Amino acid sequence: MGTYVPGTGEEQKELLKSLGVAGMEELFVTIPKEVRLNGPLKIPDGVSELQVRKKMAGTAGENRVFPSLFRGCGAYRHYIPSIVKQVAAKEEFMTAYTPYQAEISQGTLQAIFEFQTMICDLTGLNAANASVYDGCTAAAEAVIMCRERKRNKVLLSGALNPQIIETVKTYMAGTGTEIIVVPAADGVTDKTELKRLLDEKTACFLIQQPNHYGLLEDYEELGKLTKEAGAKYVMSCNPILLGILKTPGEYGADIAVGEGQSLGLSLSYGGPYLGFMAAVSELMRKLPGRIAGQTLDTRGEKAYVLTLQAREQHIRREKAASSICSNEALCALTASVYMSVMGKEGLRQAATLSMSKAHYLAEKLCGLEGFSMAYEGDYVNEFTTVYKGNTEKLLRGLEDYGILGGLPLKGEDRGKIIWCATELNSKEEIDELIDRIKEVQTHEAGI
Amino acid sequence: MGTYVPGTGEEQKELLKSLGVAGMEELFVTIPKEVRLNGPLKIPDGVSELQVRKKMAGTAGENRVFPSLFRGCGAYRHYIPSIVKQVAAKEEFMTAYTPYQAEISQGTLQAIFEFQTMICDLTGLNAANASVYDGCTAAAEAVIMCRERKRNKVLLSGALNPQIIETVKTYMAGTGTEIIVVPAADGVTDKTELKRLLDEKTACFLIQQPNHYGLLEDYEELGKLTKEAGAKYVMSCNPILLGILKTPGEYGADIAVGEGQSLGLSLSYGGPYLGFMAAVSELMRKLPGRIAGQTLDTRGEKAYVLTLQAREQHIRREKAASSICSNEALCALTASVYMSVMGKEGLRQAATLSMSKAHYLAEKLCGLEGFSMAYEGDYVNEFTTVYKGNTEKLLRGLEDYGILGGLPLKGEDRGKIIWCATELNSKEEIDELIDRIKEVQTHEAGI
Amino acid sequence: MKLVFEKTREGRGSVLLPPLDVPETELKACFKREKELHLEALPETDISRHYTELADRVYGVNNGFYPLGSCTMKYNPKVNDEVAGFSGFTDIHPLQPDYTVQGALKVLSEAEEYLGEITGMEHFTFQPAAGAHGEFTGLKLIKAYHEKQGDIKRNKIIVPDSAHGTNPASAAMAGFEVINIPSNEKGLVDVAALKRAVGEDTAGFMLTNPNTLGLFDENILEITRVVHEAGGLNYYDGANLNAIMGIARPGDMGFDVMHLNLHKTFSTPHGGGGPGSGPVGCKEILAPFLPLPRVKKDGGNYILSDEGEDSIGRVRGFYGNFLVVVRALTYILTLGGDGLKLTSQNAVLNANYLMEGLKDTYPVPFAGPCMHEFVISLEELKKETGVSALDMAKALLDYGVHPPTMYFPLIVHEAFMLEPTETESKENLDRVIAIYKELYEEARKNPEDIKNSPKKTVIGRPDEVMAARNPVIRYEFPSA
Amino acid sequence: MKLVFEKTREGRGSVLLPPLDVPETELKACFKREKELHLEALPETDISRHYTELADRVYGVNNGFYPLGSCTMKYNPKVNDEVAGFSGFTDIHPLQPDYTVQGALKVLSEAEEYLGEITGMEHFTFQPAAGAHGEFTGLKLIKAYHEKQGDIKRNKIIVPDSAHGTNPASAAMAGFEVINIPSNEKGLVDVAALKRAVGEDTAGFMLTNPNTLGLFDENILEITRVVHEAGGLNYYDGANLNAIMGIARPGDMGFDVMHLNLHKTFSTPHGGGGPGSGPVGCKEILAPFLPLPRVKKDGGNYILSDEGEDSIGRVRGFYGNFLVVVRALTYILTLGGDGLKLTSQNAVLNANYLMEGLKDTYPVPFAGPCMHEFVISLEELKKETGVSALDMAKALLDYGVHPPTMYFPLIVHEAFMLEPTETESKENLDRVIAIYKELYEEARKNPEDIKNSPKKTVIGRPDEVMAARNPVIRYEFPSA
Repeated sequence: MGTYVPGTGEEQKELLKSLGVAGMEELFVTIPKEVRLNGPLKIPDGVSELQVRKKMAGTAGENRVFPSLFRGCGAYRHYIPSIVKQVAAKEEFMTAYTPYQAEISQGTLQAIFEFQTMICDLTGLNAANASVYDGCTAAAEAVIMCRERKRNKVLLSGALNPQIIETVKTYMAGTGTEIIVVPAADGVTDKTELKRLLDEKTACFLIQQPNHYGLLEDYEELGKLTKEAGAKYVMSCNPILLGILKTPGEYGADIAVGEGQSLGLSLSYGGPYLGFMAAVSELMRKLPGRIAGQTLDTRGEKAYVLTLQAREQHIRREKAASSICSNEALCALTASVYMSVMGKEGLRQAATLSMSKAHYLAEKLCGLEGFSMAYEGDYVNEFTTVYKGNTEKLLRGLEDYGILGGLPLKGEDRGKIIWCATELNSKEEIDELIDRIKEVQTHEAGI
Repeated sequence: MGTYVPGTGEEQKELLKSLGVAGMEELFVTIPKEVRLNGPLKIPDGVSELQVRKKMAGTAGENRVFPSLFRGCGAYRHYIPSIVKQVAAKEEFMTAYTPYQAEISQGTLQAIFEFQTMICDLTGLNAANASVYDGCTAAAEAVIMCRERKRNKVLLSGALNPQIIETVKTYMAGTGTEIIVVPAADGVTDKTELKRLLDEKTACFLIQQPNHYGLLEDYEELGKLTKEAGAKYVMSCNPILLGILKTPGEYGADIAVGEGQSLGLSLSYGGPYLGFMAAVSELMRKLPGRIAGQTLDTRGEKAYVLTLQAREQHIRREKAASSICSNEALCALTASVYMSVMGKEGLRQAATLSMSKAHYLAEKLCGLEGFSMAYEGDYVNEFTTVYKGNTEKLLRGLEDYGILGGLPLKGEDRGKIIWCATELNSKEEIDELIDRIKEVQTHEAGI
Repeated sequence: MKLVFEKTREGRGSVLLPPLDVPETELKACFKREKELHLEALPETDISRHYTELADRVYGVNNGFYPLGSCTMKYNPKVNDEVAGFSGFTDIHPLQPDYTVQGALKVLSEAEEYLGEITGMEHFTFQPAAGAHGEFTGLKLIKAYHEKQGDIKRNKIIVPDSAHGTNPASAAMAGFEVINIPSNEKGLVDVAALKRAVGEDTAGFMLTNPNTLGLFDENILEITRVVHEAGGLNYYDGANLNAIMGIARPGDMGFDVMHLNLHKTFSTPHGGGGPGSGPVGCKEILAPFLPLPRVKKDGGNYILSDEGEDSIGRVRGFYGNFLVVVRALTYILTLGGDGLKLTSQNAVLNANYLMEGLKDTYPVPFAGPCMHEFVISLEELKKETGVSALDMAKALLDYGVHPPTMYFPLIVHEAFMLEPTETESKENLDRVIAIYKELYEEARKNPEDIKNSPKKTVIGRPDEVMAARNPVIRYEFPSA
Repeated sequence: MKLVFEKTREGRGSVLLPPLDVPETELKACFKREKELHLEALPETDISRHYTELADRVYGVNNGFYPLGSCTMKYNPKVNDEVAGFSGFTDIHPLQPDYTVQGALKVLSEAEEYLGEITGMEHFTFQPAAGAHGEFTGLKLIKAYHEKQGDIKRNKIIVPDSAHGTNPASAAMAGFEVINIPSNEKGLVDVAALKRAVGEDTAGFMLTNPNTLGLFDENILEITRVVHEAGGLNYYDGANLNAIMGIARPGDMGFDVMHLNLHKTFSTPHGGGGPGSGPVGCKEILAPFLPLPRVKKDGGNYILSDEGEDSIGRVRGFYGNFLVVVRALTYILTLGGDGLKLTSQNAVLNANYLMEGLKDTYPVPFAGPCMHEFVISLEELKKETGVSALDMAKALLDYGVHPPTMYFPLIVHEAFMLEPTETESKENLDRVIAIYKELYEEARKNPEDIKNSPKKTVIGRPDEVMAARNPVIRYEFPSA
């Protein structure tokens, strides 16, 4: 049995003795007998570090890591510079708690302040928080920020990542807020429908840049319509692409949110990830979660603290803006290091490479038998194709070559595949994908 | 092209300008034109971090990592606790130089002082240094320590790891020292021969515990003979096994050396490894390399410094005990962490597990067709078998199953294999080895 | 120290990405960002130094004693981090087909099984990313349950006044009205008040047990029965589970749903604020409402199942903070059943030893053997010397130990809530006791000195009022 | 702080290894250790804290400016460490068959090729584990060469007085007699003195170039010619190669053999003292004498060849500090030919900029454009104020920057030898210049203050004399 208790045996006895207690059981006398466990827990006996590492290595080995990957839809395999992982692994950052004691937590606090600044710079807005759980919950929190007594209708673009829609729905269920999904047409939000649905009861409209299908929408016009109805305009963005795309700030958005995983975090089967949130200054006090602020210390020197805590659960309890307490601080730090290493040029390069590779991939794919683009609009790093053959067989066939193809859609979108490319997909890899698709197609035709 | 130069382009120009220099070339005017390179270096163009990581990952992939390994002979795959790697990777330890400035290097210095203490405790001797290059050079340095004006003959046991013999020979070549290898008989040093060779000109006798063939020798008696001739007794030891074996100190050795790789360092195709050296107090000032010592600072507090520097090259130049300057400090730190995590119980456990597995393996092997023990003596974690079949085919066959068998010997020892087991070889793994050998034998017989 | 933005200039940086190897695609002007980014890259040397400097200004468990009550700042084992770094875990896409991620699904499935055994709950979801997120999810389950029964009038959640702030906040977020009830003179739930509070509108009752005073509620069975009889469900805030693993199980105490904090009880690092993981466990009756997808076994294979029409839906993208679950599972497998029990025993033993060592100097308002944590009051000290709990906390900083949770629970004045955890040795506890005693003497002799602390930290006390009144929450780049 | 031994007690520790799964073997009593080990295991919490505390007491390149002359303390890129950590490199046994380690042999072969191109040498061995080890190896080659020629009277190595201490020490170790020759008034080799020194007994001449004053010897071709004409060979100490990569090559200057310090020029971390790597390069005439085994190409495959009857033999186990070579190769591939040249250019540019910034305050005894490093003299300051170079170095510690190499080369009194390297930015250099100037003023105003420095470090100046007179080089465990 492994243990992290320093003193077993003799030492335990010493401690018990100094407490005047005969045995461990006596320490638990306040627990009613009826609820005390009689037997041992039915959990395998503990093992040595060597054994547990071996077992878990075996479990990890039961997962297939695809050397070549063309799938995104909310989780992206971008290049992670070596120094990013190395800095984020520093024990001090790893093993600290939330920076309640500012004097011995200036490192964490300054890092949050820097992260907030970077998110503001990326989004073109002026107030950001220290992070929330992930991109989906960031969207839900943004919707909560927008609710007003007289505005309890929330419009969601039908071209949002479905997980965002689902999460917002769960968050708002039973709170008296009406959630309406504005249908998509040709892969983008139907403007006419949006116009029809917007009214004086609308709290906000939430849209994605680029959207679930990879398309860029008419954010200018959609924002105008939303603002005209007096509703808040919320954009969910891909942070790396904000290196080149027009910002929520420029589009007049009130709030920008997004999934920060691309900024130096590994895929990790979905988590830990990083929800980021930024808003116009007027909404600063409505932001949920931790916010670091600058101030002065008793010596007159610059210092950082957690601030605007009056919004938070430990002060306001049931009247708090959100119940969030732990967030994704270490992921935010990781993203900060990533952005410091990349800088604006690096972000631009990552975005441009991803875009160019995606376009090359799309062109090559559409040169193949049975493939065509699902939609006509502009796209960046992701796009959707229609495939006339059997998508399942196609993708399984590619997996045998170590390639994870795009994401096959279900239901009415059956036959569509959302593809993604990043700077990690070399031309060679894309060309190989194309060759393999041909092989799979030939093979299938042959049988 | 990658670069770690912070300011290229504009900044370079600024600096040049402030120096009143027109271009880089002007900085190199003192280099005679005749020796200046005219063209670029014929080295592939530099690449991005992403590309170099990919290339090197490819190169690493061209090496075969054997999940199951039964080879030792100077490099051992022991279990490395997670915390060992984590501590040794700390940037401060990694990126510092030799602790010339004691005030800002107390961490390094104290770590060396602790390492020296641990090596003394392990070997039963009283003076250790901060490390030398590896086990072979440690042996060579020990021989140098023993040389005296009237004693210029060095005896080496014929059952030493051949690399030690070769290294000592290279070190001593041309220094007027005679190196004689005392032949081995039945896998151990021939006592009669040793007795014959020992005389008043003998500086030292060097022996290994356990020896190259895995055998324990009669260290008591060999030491007695050596001391009777007035020569120094030097033992090269396996540090993990010193957790259970009688120590050089107990055997009356003057110097103990060894390869410290087992103490938490990975195999790494042979390096970096760790040479350790300990000696009786009287020989302290003859030890080569760095030594950390305890002293007091101006505030009257305990402090650590590099000491006894009068032995060293930067003071004594050509009269120095050795030219060693850089040693294997980070490896010594790693070994210290390993020993702190393991403690005496852990070392004993590692030694005992290795020994028991080796004996189990030997028993199973000798139950197979064609296998027998090469020697009769006592062994610990390594032993030698004789195989009547084709050793090369046997080992190749095992490799196909992901098993690296023992080391086949060459020359007159052809047909012999030196096997090794550690705590990482589970019973299951050993049983599988045995089954696979049978399969290979059957297969071979079939053809 | 300077901000990262103040340490560089244009044109710096590393070459990380390869040149373009396909034709370049130009973004249409109308989609292009016009406002230039300010973010400048730093050269690696300076990044390395910047974050080393920041790390030097952070105090983590590896720096020393960290008895932050209710936060369970135990040692974070390195093997867990190493395992969570295996490529087989970090390099898999969350939308890979199930048959290519059997290992990942096994992790979730095994963790569900073992946490079920530890808590007495029958099902677990790992979607919640932190404790408060777990509370929110659990409360949504309660809501869905009552609605499914057609019992739509149940819209109130009862919460004791000693509860963590997240409890009422999560209840409100989940769309409930919050009813606070006071504690009794022993610091426990006032059962009479509870009885008065429950009724036809009671959706559920939330309890942290052992509570924030470190006390196990002796009336636990009566409490859960009262709530059940009124038609409500019982929610267990598992933040303090470190006291009772292998000793008692919320599932056996009448609780229907609960959350755990893997970053507390199960030793995963807190990262200076997160990532956490707040899995929610529940009894069979609530299982139909759990978030989707769920891991199921289909013959010998694991699958992610989307089936469950009564599900509350999704509370987060994908499946939660997966790598945190990997760490927690590694921890559970290392310790085994007996090891988990030993952990709780020693957590309680250490807390009692520390309390015993301090109680003659610092009054313990609610005495008796404590569980994993306890509360001392500095009220007397303040009356005598004017030195507050805050002052004492700041003075502790100069001794190189982390202060306890302060001013909580609210029912104790000038409170210090201490939770040493099981990973501290006797010597460490003895050293801390000595420091606290010395500090007490100091406070009586030189109160002004204490009020002016800390002195040895990199900053003095920051002006929090200034920060809140005139919030500066981002750096303003100098205009070009 | 306490030693690790003072922080634990018997019976502590972690469970790292599995129980025995085969029959236990008992060691015979006569082989058993009788003297009990003292080493006690620490629990992980305490190990983590102990080494964190030690790390806090170490200053590395990541902590700040580190201009240790001739040590080339440049930034250590993280990608190199990451690559060196690949399982394909760390988990291979040095005695695996060649066909299973083609990647490792490729690393050695490519590194040999590129270092050859950089230096103008034709062959390299990676067996030497550090610079001094390389010197020793290179000198052995020279010895073997002369012996092979039957030229056995050549037993002298000529070394300038500005040489690193390792040069004469290595020469002596290799069995040579050392002849020191003085520098001329420009700080360069006194060619006339060299001419007088060479003769029939000259085995070789060792030169560090650029020398420790940071000067490239303008007479380099004459020097090597003089030695060659006398029948000797020329050895190049490559410690200062960082100044001339892509600009000039020792092989083109008449040198026959040299070593490199991968842990200096090629950015591998020095680890607080090692591991280094000191590969030795040579011209074809010396190739037969190189240590064995050597990496060769056999068709499309790499092999380790043991052939070479004239080899000096082995200077270390296996093939050298392999993972250091992996790092260096990664560095070379990252930079490419042009990047290496840019590196040297900026190393020289930074040194000149720093020298220019300091020279009005601190005299530069041997002026002119320097290479990668330069020497300033504090002799005047000492005469005026009594403040020595040592005092100034200690005062620098309080400014948080690492002092330069002191009192070396010996030909300059109160010397400071500064090597900023190419990885420092202009701002860092400007900051350092400001600090040095401020310190100079301080020394003139308050010399006693400087003499009492450092004040902010964790210890004051240690008593080195006490340490050497009464050496305490191990902890004495209290007897049980």
